Amino acid sequence: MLWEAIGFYSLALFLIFFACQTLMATNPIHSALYLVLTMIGLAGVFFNLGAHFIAGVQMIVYAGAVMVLFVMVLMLFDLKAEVRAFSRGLISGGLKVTAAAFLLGITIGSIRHSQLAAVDQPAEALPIRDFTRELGVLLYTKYLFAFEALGVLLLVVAVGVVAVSRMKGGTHAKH
Amino acid sequence: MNHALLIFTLLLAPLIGFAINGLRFRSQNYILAGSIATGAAAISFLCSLLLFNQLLGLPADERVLATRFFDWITVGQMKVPFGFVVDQISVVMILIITGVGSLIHLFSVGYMSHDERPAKYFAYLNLFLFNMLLLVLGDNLLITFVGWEGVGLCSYLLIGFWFSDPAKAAAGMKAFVTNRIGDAGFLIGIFILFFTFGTVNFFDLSAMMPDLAETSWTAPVTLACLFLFVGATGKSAQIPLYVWLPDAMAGPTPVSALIHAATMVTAGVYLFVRMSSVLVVAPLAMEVIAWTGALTALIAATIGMTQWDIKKVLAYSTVSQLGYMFLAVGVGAFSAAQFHLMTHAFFKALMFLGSGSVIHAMHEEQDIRKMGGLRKYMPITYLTFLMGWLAIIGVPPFAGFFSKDEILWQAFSSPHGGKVLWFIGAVTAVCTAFYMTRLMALTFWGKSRFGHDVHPHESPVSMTAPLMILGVLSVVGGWIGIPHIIGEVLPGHPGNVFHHWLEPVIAKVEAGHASAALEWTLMGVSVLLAAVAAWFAYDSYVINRERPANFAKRIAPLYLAVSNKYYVDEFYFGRIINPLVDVAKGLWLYIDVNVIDRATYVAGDLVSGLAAFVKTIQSGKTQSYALYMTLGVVVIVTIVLLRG
Amino acid sequence: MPSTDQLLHGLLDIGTGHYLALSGVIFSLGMLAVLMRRNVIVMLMGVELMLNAVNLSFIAFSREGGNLSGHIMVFFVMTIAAAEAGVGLALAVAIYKKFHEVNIRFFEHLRG
Amino acid sequence: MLLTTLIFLPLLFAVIVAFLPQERLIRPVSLGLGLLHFALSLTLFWQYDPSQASLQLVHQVDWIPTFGISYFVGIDGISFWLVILSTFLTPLVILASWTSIAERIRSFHVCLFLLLSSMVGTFLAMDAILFYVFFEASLIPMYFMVGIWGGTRRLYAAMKFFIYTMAGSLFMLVAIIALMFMTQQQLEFSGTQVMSASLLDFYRLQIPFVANDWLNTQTLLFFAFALAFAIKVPMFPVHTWLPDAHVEAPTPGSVILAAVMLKMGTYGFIRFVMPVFPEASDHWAWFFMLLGVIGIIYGALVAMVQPDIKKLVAYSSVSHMGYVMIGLFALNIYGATGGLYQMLNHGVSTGALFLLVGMIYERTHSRQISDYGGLAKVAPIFTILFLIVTFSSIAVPLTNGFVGEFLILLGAYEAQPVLAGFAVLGVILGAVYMLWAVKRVFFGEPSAMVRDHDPEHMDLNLREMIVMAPLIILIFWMGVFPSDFLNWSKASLDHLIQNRSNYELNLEE
Amino acid sequence: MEIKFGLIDFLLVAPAVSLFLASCIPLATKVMRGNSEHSSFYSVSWGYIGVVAAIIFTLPTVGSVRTAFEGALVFDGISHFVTLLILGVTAVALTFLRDSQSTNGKLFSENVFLILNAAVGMLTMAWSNDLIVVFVGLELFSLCLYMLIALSLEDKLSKEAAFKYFILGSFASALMLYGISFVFGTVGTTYLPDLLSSSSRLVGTNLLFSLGFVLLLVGLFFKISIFPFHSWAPDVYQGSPTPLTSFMATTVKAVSFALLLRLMTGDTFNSERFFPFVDTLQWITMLTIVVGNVGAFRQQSLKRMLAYSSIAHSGYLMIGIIAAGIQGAGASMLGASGVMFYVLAYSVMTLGAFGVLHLLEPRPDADLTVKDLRGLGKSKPLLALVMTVLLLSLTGIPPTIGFFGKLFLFSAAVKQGLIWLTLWGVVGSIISVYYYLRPIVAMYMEDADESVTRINLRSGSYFTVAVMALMVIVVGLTANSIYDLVLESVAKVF
Repeated sequence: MLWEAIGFYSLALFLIFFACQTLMATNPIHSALYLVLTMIGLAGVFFNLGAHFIAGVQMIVYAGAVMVLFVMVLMLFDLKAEVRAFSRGLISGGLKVTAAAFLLGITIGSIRHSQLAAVDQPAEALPIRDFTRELGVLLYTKYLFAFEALGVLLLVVAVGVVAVSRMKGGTHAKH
Repeated sequence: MNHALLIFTLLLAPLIGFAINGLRFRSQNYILAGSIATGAAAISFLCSLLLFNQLLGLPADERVLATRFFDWITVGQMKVPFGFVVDQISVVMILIITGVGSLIHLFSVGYMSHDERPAKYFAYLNLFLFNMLLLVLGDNLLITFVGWEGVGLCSYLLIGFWFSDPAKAAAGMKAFVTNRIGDAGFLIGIFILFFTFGTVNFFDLSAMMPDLAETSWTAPVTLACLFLFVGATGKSAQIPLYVWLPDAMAGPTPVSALIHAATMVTAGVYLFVRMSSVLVVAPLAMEVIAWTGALTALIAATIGMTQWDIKKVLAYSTVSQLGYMFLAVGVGAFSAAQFHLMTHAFFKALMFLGSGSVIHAMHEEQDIRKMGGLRKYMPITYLTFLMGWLAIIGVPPFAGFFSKDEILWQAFSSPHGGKVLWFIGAVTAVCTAFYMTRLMALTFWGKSRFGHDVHPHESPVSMTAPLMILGVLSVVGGWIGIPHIIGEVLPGHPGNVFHHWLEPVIAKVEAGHASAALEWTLMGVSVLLAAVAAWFAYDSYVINRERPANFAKRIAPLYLAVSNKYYVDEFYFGRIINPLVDVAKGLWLYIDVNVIDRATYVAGDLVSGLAAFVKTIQSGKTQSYALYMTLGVVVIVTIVLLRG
Repeated sequence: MPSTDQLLHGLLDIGTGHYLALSGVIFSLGMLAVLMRRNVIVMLMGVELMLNAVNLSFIAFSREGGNLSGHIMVFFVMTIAAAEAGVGLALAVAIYKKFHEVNIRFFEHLRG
Repeated sequence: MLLTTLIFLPLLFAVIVAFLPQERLIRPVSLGLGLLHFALSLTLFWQYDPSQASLQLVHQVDWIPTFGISYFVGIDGISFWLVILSTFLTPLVILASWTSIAERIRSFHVCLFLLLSSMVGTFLAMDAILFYVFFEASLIPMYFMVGIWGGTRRLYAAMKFFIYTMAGSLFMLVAIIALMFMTQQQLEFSGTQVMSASLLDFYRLQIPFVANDWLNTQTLLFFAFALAFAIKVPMFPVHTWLPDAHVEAPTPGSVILAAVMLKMGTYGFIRFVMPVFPEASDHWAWFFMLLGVIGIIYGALVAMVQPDIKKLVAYSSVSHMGYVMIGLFALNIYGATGGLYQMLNHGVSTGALFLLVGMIYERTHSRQISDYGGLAKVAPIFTILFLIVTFSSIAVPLTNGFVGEFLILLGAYEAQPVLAGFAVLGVILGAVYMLWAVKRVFFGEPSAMVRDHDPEHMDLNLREMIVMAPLIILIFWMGVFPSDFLNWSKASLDHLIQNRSNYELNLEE
Repeated sequence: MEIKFGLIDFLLVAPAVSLFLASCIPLATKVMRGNSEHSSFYSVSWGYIGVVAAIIFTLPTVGSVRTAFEGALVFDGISHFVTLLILGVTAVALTFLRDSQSTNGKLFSENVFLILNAAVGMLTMAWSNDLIVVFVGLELFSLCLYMLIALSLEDKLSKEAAFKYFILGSFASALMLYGISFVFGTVGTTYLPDLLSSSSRLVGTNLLFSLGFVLLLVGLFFKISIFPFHSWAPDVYQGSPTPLTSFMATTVKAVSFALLLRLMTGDTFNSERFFPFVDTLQWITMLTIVVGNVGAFRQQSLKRMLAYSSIAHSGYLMIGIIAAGIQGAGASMLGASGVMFYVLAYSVMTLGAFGVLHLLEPRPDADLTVKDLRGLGKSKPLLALVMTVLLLSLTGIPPTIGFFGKLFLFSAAVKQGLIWLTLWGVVGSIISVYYYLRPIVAMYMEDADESVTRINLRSGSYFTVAVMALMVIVVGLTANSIYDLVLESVAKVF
């Protein structure tokens, strides 16, 4: 129990620290790098929770692909540390922080006071199950259509992103 | 001849005359127009005579010729037919109306010969006859009201006949509006009677009257009579609504003679004679009527003493004489009122026509200060006018003497009357004698004061003939109503024919118990006073011509007040009409524009202001939008979780 | 008033609630990034952070309930998040081309 | 079917006019079509049986059966004359607009026919939703009429008119829906029907009412309806759209607006409010009579000081419609009969007044009373007609106005003597403002503006006299032989007044 | 492992498949032609073919209730109704897209591709019976829309709009997803019927579920632009190319409301613990109506005005949603059918109105104001008439479809005792009279500048908007038949 606690808290601290850094870093490149670290940490948490497949995907998709994308775009823009990285205004800033904190408080409060979904089998039994296989079955049966839709989505995004990036400009652009 | 057909013809003749002349209103052929109109009036007069003849042939208790043409308004209990009735009262009226009317029509032919629109004039005149006949023949209050308003309308049209003059147009309007005020009261009177008795038929109403007189001011009959009297004050120019009549002299003079002397203005008197059995149930109302009549008589007479316009004098005189009639009505002397109505119709029409003749001769000059000595130039007019003068100041045996004296006597002796009423009446008689003599003196007697470019001449026969007829009537008209005590001493003992004629249809008021000696005395006093006043006036205006002016100077404030008609018009305009106009403007500008519309705009501004606010928070800042969303979530979640 | 022992026990006995709390914290931080950062790319990162937090929550619930739907969901969310990132970056590139600016405060022409 | 034809034929006319090849044909063809429609409406005199109080010539077709909404038209004594009035005025208006509407003639006539259709529909509809549809639909053509062919402030006036009227009627819509569900709760239906929007079923409802409580069902519904109709009438204090709309509207618009559209409001009161909410009507009758009396006096006073002759006539409408309201809310046979009659009177005489004002405006292009004077000299026929209409307007006996006002005041006196006393003041003030205007416009010496115009063309021409002739004839006909008109409504009105607390309208056998 | 689905399931999803396939063809052609655009007619024709095929595949299934893929998809009345609506709107939007200056350029086949796939996403969401599928569908069409907006030939505003929409949309998605996770965590399933059947039990006891449910709704509220999640709508609608605005203003709302209705089929709102939320919903509905109408009140830009007004219409629709959500059986059916009918009415009117605007736009970056409509009644009488009819319908004047839509909605609300809310709807309608009439005023009652007259109207769109105007009246007058269909389809769900 203690070890689990230590593992959790260290991961949690790691995560929160880098999430904060992502938020606070004035240089977007730094933000991106902190985000990578956060995501890696998250993969660790997933692993900790027994979702090994997901943890793997997290590492590949997020920490790998997405972050490369971010960094590349940022390089494209050639940005330096920003002077005004944050929105200004004491009232709105305070409001934003308060709102987020309030929401967090409410969420945690509700978690503490709520019954979670009825447990079919003991939590300990879980890791034995072959998540990855079951996931695959579900994907190709019940969620087949959604899965295909996801494929369409990716195609669409691919086409769309290319089109958007290729845009030269409006009617005033030369043909 | 069938009486229904006669009544029909009687009514229709002037209407057709109106239609013919109305359609050819542009015509300037005054002879043709006049002939048509006069012919129509004459046909009506003929019918009236035939109807009178038929009535004579009936027994005294059954002298009613009734007919119904068609149902007019039939709603719920309110069943109003176009029903007409000729009885003792209305036959007198139609004879006066059509008789005097015919004469005045005839007179008008000459009088209007130079006018641009004679056809229109005669059309209006015929229309007036029609309406007046409706008024007096109607067998119910509503038909009477139709005529009542109708005559007011014609009066409006005729007063404003020469509309190019704004003052004349204004006079017409004043007449109509003032009458309307009365009419409004009349309407309420009708309502009260209808909802109390369920009918507006005169005869049904009479039959349904309770035996006991009402003693409360708010009892229905009393209230109804008071409201009807409001109507009468308008139409018959009593206090406080008499103000229109003097102004009404703006119309052509024959109109003044017909409408504003002989017929229309007496409608109020007719109404109460007709409704005598209703009125006697309401002694309080009678008291009000008597006092109003008496005061009107006196006040109008005093004003009459100071007027310089020949027609204005006659107008105030008319008001004053109408006051007499109401005095009579108020003391229950209904037949006396009706009698005076008739004689007054003769002599006042005569005097008006005479004045018309004078004005015609003087080229539209009406100021008596610029006349004088016309006796030489206009002998027939003078002579006939003289008859009228004698009649109105009550010289026996002229018509006015009998009728006026009966009223005075009744005012004295009737249980509803009293010494004060008699005294007021007597003072009025003195005043009347004074101003009438003054009028005679300034117009016909003395030296002429008009310019050299004016060449007065006697009027044509078509104008003098009516004068002569009316002159005769002013003399003999009173002989059918010779008071009992005089009749006793006369050879053949002529009774009070008029009174007997009306007796079956009017309410009986307990006669006063006073000795014949007293009656003789009072009669003598009033005649004597009148004679003195007349002599005094003659003396002042023909012989000692400075005296009036000096006297006026000595009582300057009073004189000023009287000659300015006690500032009643000024009061009405300054205290009622102008403030009302101001209030109306205020309502428009403040309530409509500043309150109601403003409220609408405020609603609009509110939305507009909100719109500005919505536009402000729609700042275009993505993060603000996200914040709104977050706040929304926070608020909703808080409510759901904390209150749930 | 829970005793110190209970409190300690609550802290040390790591259950789904702890993971959920962690996800909540990360979600809030992501939200703050969207709300407060002016650089559109960083805002985008905030969104990613939020989605990651959601994933954590799903996995935690999934473990608690022994239910695979959560994993399916996470799988979908990840894919979509990646796609979203792609789209977002493409849009960022597009606006950068037009405005030469990635500060969100420069895109306030549509308003009112 | 006759009624359905009457409602929808004008739509066909509108289409015909819209596709007429030549613009110069539009006016004659429209006139012909208008007359044809009027002639068709006259066949009602043969088809309608005035001795029955029932709903006649009924045509009912299911429309939205789920809500019990049907296409349901029928005629009874209450709507009979209003339908005739609408069909009668339309050809007159077409003739009157012959020269005054110079541009967009085609659209104008299309608007006119659309308006005719919706007006006739409003008066014939016996289904609440159908009624609402026509009631609202009539706004659109009128809105265009004011907005396109109106005067200088036409946009403002049109918008005000539209928003005011719409604002009221939407609350009515909610009330109608509530009543529909009430039928579902209270009434039994045959077949699959569960509720009804039919007026006949509304009449059968027993709506809960508490006398001394504001917030009870019947009172609230009553006021929702009353507000819609009060705005339309218009009653004080929601009348201010009227002067603006009237003044800015072109003559034909003013005529239709005053003569027919205001009647939709009063018709609504007599058709909906009084029989559907009997207790609330009883309880609040004094209030509406009070507003009516205020309207009478207020309208008259404000009319008196108007510098603009059209505005004067508009305010006089406020005053006259006040009479109608007190008549209706007297809730007795005299008031109701008078009210109904006064609706027709107002249609005829105010319509005529607007026509006359329009005719002179066409010549002088001025509506300021102060510009006029001495018109009687140059335009005698015009003057005579104006005077006749004026007398009708101020209710001189033997014109139509008197019969209506007399009965209304009679009824009002029975219900509320004191208020009736004040209402009678309106009789006086009516004479004041009309005659004062007449005096300023027609009498006196011709003003500079009048002199500036060619006297040859100042007076009415033949076409205009033909327009006025039927109205003048009606003024006297209705004044002298009111029974000719009232007999057609008598049975229905008697039935309504006598059985108001549990009013039922039967279909003709 | 048992395979629980068969060919029938694929037939059921065939509409989406056919749309997708059709969408690929123009793009593929373009690629094969060496990245040069075929004629726009060619591209759009494939779009039509896809839509028609989809409709053909849909029609046979109409009238029955089926599920597919082990219940992940459901084909019931609501789905069919929304499917057909989306397909119809897509066809119209394609027409507009082709005729618009701001979309018909070198990237037209991409436009067609994206819009058809957006429709695929919407269909997915409309059919979904599982929150996972809901999310996939929602993201699919959202991403398509973000990119479509950005693809506009208009230079700046469209990019800004796309980015704003994207950021806020992702933010909302994240919130919604977070909610879904809580719902999932407390119910243990994402399958809607199971979820709804236990929801009324859970809202009473489980805070986390309430929180999740609320967040889930918030995600949808964002899509239908309910206050305070509405702020994106005016900006995005204004910045988007008009054909696209018309597309997303209608279809997104249609599917989102369909899903909302699905969420209302349970008796969640009947739980006493949820009453505060129902109250709150009423308040935000009221505020939505007010903000929408008031916001439109002083707008000069017609698109922006219509955008605000669409917020207001969402408010009216929310009245129906609330009516559908509370109490049982017959009454909530009225609400649901009212919502469905109004969605149809709103789609027709809004499509038409935006369609007219796009016809009048002389340039991609033209932002038409009320003043630009001046004199249209004279220069383009038919178009002005069309616009007038559409605006009057939006106002809710009988006998147009807009009126009957409101009638049905208000009826449902009154039936449920939501009088207060109904009155707010009435107040909103009154305010709306003003701004809907202003363009009419400009068209008929004010004189033209010269600007509008030079536009050549593209016949396809012209014809389409005319059909819309005709529908507004014809469907209005025959409202009962449509309404009965809607009622029938809803009856099987509620």
